[in-house]
Amino acid sequence: MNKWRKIFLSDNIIVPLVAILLGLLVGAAVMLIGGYNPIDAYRFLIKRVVGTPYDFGETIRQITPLIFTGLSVAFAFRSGLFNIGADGQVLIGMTASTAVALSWSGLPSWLLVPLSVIAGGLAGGLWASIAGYLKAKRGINEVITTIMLNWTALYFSNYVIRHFYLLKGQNRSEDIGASATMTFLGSTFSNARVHWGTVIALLAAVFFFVYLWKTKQGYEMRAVGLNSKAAEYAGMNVGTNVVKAMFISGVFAGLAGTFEVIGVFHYQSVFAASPGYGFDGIAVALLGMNHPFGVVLSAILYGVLTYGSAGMSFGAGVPPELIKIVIGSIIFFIAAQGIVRFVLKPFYLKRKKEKVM
Amino acid sequence: MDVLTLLGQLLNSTLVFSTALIFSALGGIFSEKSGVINIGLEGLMIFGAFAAGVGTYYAQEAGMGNWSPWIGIIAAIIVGVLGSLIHAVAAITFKADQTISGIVINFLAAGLTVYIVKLLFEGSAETPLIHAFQKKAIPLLRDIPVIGEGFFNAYPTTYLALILVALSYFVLFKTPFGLRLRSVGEYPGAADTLGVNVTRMRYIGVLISGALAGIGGATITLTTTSTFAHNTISGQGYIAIAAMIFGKWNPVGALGAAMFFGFSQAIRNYVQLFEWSKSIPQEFIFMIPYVLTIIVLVSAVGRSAAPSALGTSYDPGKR
Amino acid sequence: MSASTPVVELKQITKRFPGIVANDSISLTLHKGEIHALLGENGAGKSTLMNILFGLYQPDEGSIEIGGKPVKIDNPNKAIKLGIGMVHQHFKLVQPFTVTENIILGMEPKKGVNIDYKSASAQVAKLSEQYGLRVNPDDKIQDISVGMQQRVEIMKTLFRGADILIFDEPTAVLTPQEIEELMAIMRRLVAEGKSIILITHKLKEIMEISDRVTIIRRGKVIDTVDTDKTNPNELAEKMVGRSVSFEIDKTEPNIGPAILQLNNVKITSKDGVSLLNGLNLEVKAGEIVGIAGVDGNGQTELIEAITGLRKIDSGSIKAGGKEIANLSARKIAESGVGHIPEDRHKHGLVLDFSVSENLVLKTYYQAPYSKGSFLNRNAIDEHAQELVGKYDVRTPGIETKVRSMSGGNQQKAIIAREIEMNPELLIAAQPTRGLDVGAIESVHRQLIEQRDMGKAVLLVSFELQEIMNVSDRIAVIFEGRIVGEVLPQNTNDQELGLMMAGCWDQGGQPVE
Amino acid sequence: GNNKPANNSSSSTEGGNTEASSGDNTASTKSNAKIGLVTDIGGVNDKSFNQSAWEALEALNSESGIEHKYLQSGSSADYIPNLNQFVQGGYDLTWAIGFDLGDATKQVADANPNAKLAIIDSVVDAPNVQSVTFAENEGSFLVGVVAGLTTKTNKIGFIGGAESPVIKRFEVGFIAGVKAANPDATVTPTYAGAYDKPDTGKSLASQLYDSGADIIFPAAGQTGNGVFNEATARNKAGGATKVWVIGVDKDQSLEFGDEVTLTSMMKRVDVAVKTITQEVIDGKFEGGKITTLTLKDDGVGLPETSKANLSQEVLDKVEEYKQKIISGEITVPAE
Ligand SMILES: Nc1ncnc2c1ncn2[C@@H]1O[C@H](COP(=O)(O)OP(=O)(O)OP(=O)(O)O)[C@@H](O)[C@H]1O
Ligand SMILES: Nc1ncnc2c1ncn2[C@@H]1O[C@H](COP(=O)(O)OP(=O)(O)OP(=O)(O)O)[C@@H](O)[C@H]1O
Ligand SMILES: [Mg+2]
Ligand SMILES: [Mg+2]
Repeated sequence: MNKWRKIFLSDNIIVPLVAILLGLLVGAAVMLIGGYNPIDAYRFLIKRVVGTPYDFGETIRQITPLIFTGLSVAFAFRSGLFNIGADGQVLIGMTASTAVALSWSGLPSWLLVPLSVIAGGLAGGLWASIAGYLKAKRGINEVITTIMLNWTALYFSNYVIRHFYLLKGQNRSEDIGASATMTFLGSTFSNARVHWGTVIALLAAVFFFVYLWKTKQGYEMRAVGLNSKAAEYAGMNVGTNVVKAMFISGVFAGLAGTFEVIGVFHYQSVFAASPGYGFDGIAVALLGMNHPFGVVLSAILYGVLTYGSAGMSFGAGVPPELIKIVIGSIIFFIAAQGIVRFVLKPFYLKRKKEKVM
Repeated sequence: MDVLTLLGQLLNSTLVFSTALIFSALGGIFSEKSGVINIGLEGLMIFGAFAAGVGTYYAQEAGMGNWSPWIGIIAAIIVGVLGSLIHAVAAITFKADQTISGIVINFLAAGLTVYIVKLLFEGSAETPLIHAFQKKAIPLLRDIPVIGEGFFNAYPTTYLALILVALSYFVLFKTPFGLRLRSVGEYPGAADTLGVNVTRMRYIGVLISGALAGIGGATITLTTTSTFAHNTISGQGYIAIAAMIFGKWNPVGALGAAMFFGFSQAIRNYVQLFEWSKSIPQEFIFMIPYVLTIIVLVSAVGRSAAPSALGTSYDPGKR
Repeated sequence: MSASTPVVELKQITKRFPGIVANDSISLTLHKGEIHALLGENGAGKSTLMNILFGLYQPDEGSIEIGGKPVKIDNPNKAIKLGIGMVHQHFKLVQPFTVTENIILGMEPKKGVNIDYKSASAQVAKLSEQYGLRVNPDDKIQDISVGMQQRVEIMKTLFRGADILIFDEPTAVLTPQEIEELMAIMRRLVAEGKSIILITHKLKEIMEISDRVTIIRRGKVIDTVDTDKTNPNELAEKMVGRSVSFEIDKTEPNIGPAILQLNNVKITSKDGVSLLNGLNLEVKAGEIVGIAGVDGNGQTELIEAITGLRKIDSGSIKAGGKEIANLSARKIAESGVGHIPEDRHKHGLVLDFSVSENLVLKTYYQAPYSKGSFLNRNAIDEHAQELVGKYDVRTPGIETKVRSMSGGNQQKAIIAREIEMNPELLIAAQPTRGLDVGAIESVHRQLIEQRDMGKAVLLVSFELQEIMNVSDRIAVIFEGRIVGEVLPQNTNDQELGLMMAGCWDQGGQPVE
Repeated sequence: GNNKPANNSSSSTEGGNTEASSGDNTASTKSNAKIGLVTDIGGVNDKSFNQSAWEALEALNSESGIEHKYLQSGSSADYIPNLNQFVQGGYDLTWAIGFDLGDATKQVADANPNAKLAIIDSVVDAPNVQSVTFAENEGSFLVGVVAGLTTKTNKIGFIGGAESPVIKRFEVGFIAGVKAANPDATVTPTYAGAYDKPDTGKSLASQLYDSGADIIFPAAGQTGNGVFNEATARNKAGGATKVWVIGVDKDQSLEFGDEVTLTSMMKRVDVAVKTITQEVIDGKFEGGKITTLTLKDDGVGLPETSKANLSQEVLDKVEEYKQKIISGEITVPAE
């Protein structure tokens, strides 16, 4: 995909920005039709995000799992796999972290926190590897298996929580002790639930970049993703790479779950329906053009819009569903850049001769 | 209860769940056979469920009585087609990544439908209840053992689904249209050089998928919920995608896969009727359909045969 | 030849791609009943020009006249209506469809709303008979040989009643027999009053069949000449811009110990068909062994078995004395086996990788291209820079994606990569397919250089001339076995042809 | 949807009554109190639980002019910021609607000791929070009695959303009611595993009816819609036995008709919200108080419309049990 490179080529940095603008305009139009005031709505959206240190911190909290799941989906894409299963991998990651944090709550923090993080990542990775293994060994399309594994993960997590860690009379696990939590800078953000996971998410993006483009294993993975036959010819083990790619993808997703538990909630709920982190991840990955740094940017955009949407409905009475229309439109315009270029043509872009590919 | 009656009832129950999947999976097939990935089935189903809810309601208000659900179906087709048009424009005309533009549909559908419902019904997030379809038994066929109870005492939509499976198979594999549609999904370059209009065929494929997934969504409103709300469709679109792949992009295969999902769903419910099931943790019972699917995939179904050009936009200048 | 009526006139056609002018004000006239050859190096712009005539590309400048009338051909459908048919360089066939389905696509005979398969098959069978094409209408494309696929391509145009036919390198993938048959078909077509533009790199074919030749170099027309007033040397010189030698300077081989030894190798397919049937073969250091054979007699399986891409059922394969049968592709490569694959797009390259990334496709994990777990970009780029110069790979830069390079240059990159690994055994499968004479010359020179350095070379080619010119020894493969071996100086085309058809005992003398 | 709501509140079964009919005659003293309300993912127009609560505030707004606003939660992570939005915005009372908001409410209450909060369906132990829960088991007992007396087949079905403390109260109370009225009847409890899967509800209902049950009590939110649909279809088709559904949270006969709705187990969320909000307006808010609305308070119970399908005999029996429960003669199990 040379889309990413294109973005950094001067006139292309402008296209995503205009896409965002157009998306907001579509949202405004829909608001006007519904009889709402779009200017107020967007004003309150921004206010909700940057109005107070607390809200700013909460926005960061909102963005963090999006980075992880976005990276997860993007990493799989880069290796030629469509991981619809980040959702389940998040849940499994949560569950493993919760289990570790509650089972060994006596351990000191410096040991318990890393253990719980590792458990979450590993569990997410292994769960994803099931789909990878079935693809590699039996040629079973990962789209189906990951969908099925999502539901399986939902019920499996509920089973673990309800049968081993349930807080009596509640619909959630017991509380995770302070020794297993990862909050930081809480006071700076007026007790917003900011946690170390954000830093680790950014590191994960850097890892993604370095791994895929700077290491030999990443080179293999990209080769397998782009042309598995040639990879095989060159002596790479396609099956192993598929499993490995799913594993790493699952680790990212698992970590999203981990930090929701030990960073944000400090307990795990019994879910009646999937929390949907993974599906957000698909949108974030695609919006970020499957590039790690693109994912970070798109997670920020996505997080800001979703967190800010409450401000919109609070301040301007706009139904919160509207934000989905805005996000959908932005993705639409970013994907269909042709439209944006068309809109821009009279203003900026010199007509390009024949676009290749 | 004897085994045959039971089987008939299980089958009947199976169809409740599978009918919507059949429509939507068929829709997916038309789109993907033409080479356009349709991850937006979920959104298209939402559009359909919404249109059926609203359309049927207004038809009833207008005094159309028993015809109202059919108006709902037509509304679902129209709205489904309009929704898929967005996908088509982005993915085909503007050569956007097909997965992305499918996701766009999911977002827009989830947002727009609830937003419009709120505007139409004074803030209510749910459409008013409607008189939905009723089951109709087919006189003679109904008396066939097992099959009769299983298939021929069903909703009109179920019959429609079965007819559409046959029709889709026929259209895809016996008509010039089908040949062209498939050629465009396999090798658009070849089709183009023979004068087949790749863009047009793909548009048609995607729009048909909008119509069919729309009916799929409508089925849920018109036979199971009688109302449309934000969670009327929650994941069925993805299961339909799974059914389409499981069925190897073949209408009959998709029918089988959809029935299989429905059946494992029915099994999972059926198990709960027995006292002994109480000793099994509930969550494991809930897992049955999904785990069963994976097991069947592992043991029975081999590699899937996606259309070769699936996911690629067509550019005659591309080498 | 009726030199009078021009059926096609291309006037001052210019077509630009980013960074390159593929066609630079090209004019060309095709007369009725003429076979007009188009000759030029890889990347000269031949396919581009023909794609413009067929409506796949739009010219940036220039105009087209058909039968004297100016036309605008903005899609293939228009071209078809104007009676133009094109057989593309890369086949445009839908693999899972049948021959009939591929041919009728777009103008299907109908019965009611159905496709009338019966009458369609009958029509296809009739066409097939009329032109002696011998295809089975009900076979699926994925199951038939390349030569057969070529004929299906031709039938597609005939079925549409085209009388202006464009053949873009139709012979590149054909066996000698198939080429002869194709020539015969072309003669029959012009005899019926059709006109043909033929693109080929094979001067022999041009001399044999064409009426006129237009030579293109770097997007410009160099000259148009009557075939009977020219000769291969002149053509080659005009095309490349320098003189080309067709004779290959080859010293006597200096043969060493056996490097590759196959003993009674057997492979049976899943459906029980015997692919390799007790194959024995030996290649020694310092010699080039050519494998001659009709497509589909086990060449592909032989190569896959040696290189570890396919498991064998029984027998032994030794490289440098070490058993390598059923080892992984990587192990085998590391034990000194280089492989120029048959299909460069499918196997040889990751088209969306850059030139430099492709040049380390097999060595990226070794020093100096990797240090620890990390790639060493500098070393990779340096290596690429060096190879691009040394092997004359023409590319705008080492960061360019291979996809955008011409086939010839893609092939050069693969050869560069494989030779640079310094293998003891080099396997070259169809190494010159689709290359221009200049490029072919350089590939041949490199193979011989390897042999002179004491390496063993196994050459698989459908190009008999290539086998005869380059090999030191020829092994004929038939139905999964080596049925005979001959020395090139002791044989000729006819004899080889007979052996390839399975009649070796009547033909050549087995060497051993 | 691809943006699935988190943590579908276990208690978001269809809640409360749509018409704000607390029936009392509020002295319409003007008030400029600011009242906030945070919903779970259902939103205030969910035709159930959240809606009942919101409508109570709307009613108060028209009566005494209070200022009122709501925030809909997109996921469970939104609970705390949404509560904070009101609390830090100086609202006089902030409502948290739903079992799952318990933890969030506790945290926000502790961090803002001067703020006043109230929660439905969960108990929060904090001096500035009023908690309201319902004795779902008692109400369910009564509809169990109805079912036990009405069944012709002596087989009755129960469909829960997912196992949780609240749903367990429904199940246990219901079974106890059936057994009390009709020891021969058996109840088959089943679970759908979700509150938003009408197709599962329908298929479960179909199997329960096939297995001989003639009454089903679904406590499963939207999943229950499928149950009503299946029952309607069966009755229209004219099967051998007439089948019934017992509505939940509000009077569902208003929605699905008397044809299939035997009776409903009502939960008066609106009453609770109105009462406590009024207390704040009147300056009588009692932080830390836990209210459990029971049969005695008419917080749970049968709707008036039940008369349509229930004979006087049955209604008398129901009344009899109701009195026994109120008097403490019968203790209905809760788990
Ligand atoms: N129906 C679909 N919807 C969305 N994405 C799909 C669909 N089918 C396939 N894909 C994506 O396209 C890719 C190719 O799928 P496919 O089943 O052809 O696998 P493959 O890697 O080509 O293996 P095989 O050797 O079995 O052909 C998959 O990785 C998957 O992510
Ligand atoms: N779609 C395209 N985009 C960009 N460049 C292209 C495209 N098609 C062709 N080119 C470039 O135009 C030039 C002419 O290519 P063309 O395929 O016409 O050559 P050719 O003469 O047919 O070569 P060959 O003998 O290898 O088939 C080459 O440099 C090629 O890289
Ligand atoms: Mg494939
Ligand atoms: Mg060419």
